[in-house]
Amino acid sequence: MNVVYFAWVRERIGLPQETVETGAATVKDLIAELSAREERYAAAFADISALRVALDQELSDFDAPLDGVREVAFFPPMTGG
Amino acid sequence: MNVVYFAWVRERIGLPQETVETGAATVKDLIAELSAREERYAAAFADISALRVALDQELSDFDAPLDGVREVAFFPPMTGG
Amino acid sequence: MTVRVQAEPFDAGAELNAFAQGRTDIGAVVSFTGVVRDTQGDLQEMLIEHYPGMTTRAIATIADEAVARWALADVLVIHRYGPLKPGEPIMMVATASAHRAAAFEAADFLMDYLKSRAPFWKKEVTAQGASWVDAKDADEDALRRW
Amino acid sequence: MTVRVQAEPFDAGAELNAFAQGRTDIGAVVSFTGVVRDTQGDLQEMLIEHYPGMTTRAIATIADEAVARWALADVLVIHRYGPLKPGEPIMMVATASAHRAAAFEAADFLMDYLKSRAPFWKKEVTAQGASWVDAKDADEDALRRW
Repeated sequence: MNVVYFAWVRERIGLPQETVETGAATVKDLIAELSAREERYAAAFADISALRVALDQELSDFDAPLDGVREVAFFPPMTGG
Repeated sequence: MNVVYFAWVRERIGLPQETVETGAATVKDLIAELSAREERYAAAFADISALRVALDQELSDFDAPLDGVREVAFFPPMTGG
Repeated sequence: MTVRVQAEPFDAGAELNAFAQGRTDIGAVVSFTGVVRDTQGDLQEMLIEHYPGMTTRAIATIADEAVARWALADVLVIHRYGPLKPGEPIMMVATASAHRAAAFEAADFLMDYLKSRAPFWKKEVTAQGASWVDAKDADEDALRRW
Repeated sequence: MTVRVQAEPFDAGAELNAFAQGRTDIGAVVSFTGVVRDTQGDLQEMLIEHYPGMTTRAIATIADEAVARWALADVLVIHRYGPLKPGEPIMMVATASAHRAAAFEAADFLMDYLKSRAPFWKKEVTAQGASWVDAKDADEDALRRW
């Protein structure tokens, strides 16, 4: 599974994307798995209310299942326009 | 007093402006005076709800006094923009 | 604030680029361009009559009201009169502000008031003849939003 | 409908003039231009990051929604990414319709949704350092208008 990060999430984790081997059932499970891995992930995911997630380039939510998903993106609320 | 007409009011009365000697106290009095004068005025002023009036280039109403007014304009509701 | 009432065509894109140019204190520019619309496919010409002594002042009064109500960095109003062809710009409004809500609301307000309170009248010329465009009740109603 | 996401500058005036050109069935064109604003007078640069795989599609989805809700003759969205200077246009939206209410509302709607639902992030660079622009609660609230 491809996991991509943007804005301060990318900076905090220290990389723009990575391939993750995971059996996580939901986005929340994936976050728990990554957070347990290293402090920088725990720091980035500390407050999920400050985060947004997209699954295969569509905005989704943290309870969404990861079954069949190829790309998960984590980022702060958008500030375009 | 200078009296000016625009759009179909101008066309119905048949002239864009004229100088009127009048002792009319209000716009309504002036309308009555002009309407009594000739049929084309009576036709133009038949339904004042379809008309607007400006006194010295400011939108006004039909009960407004004419004292000190130099220019009265009659026209239909505006359709700019 | 710039208010222009003119017979000549104007270049809406050039006006937009010149408007509020070089300002670094604005975040939002909204423009409205009114275009001669050929509803039935038979319009030859749109004639716009105005009240020369009153027009510029009436528009400036409306623009002043917008400036008083919203935090605007600048306002532009251009309105043509005379004969126009289908597809030609009739008029434009532009507003500049730090934030988008003020720019949008002020442009919307200016259009509602220009439509019903600035002394312009439109006449449509088709092969069947010429007729004055009627004011719409909806345009008068729109003023009550503000 | 045209959606462009690009690093290159764009000419808002030229885009406005090219938009819906030659159409005689429209009466109203509304444009919004977002400009890099230097709030404190110390902004060196605005960096705009985006999510390339998602951006164009997310914007197109928002534009489709606008087309479904209002009678629009055309829609244009341009959004830049990369480094921008104060006063430079970040993005623009344009809508064309027979009537002004639809053009205004659709442009306003597009801006509200682009602001909070298209994957762009702004970072401000000053002499004191760089910081990500926080999303405003007001921007999220604005979506509830629609």
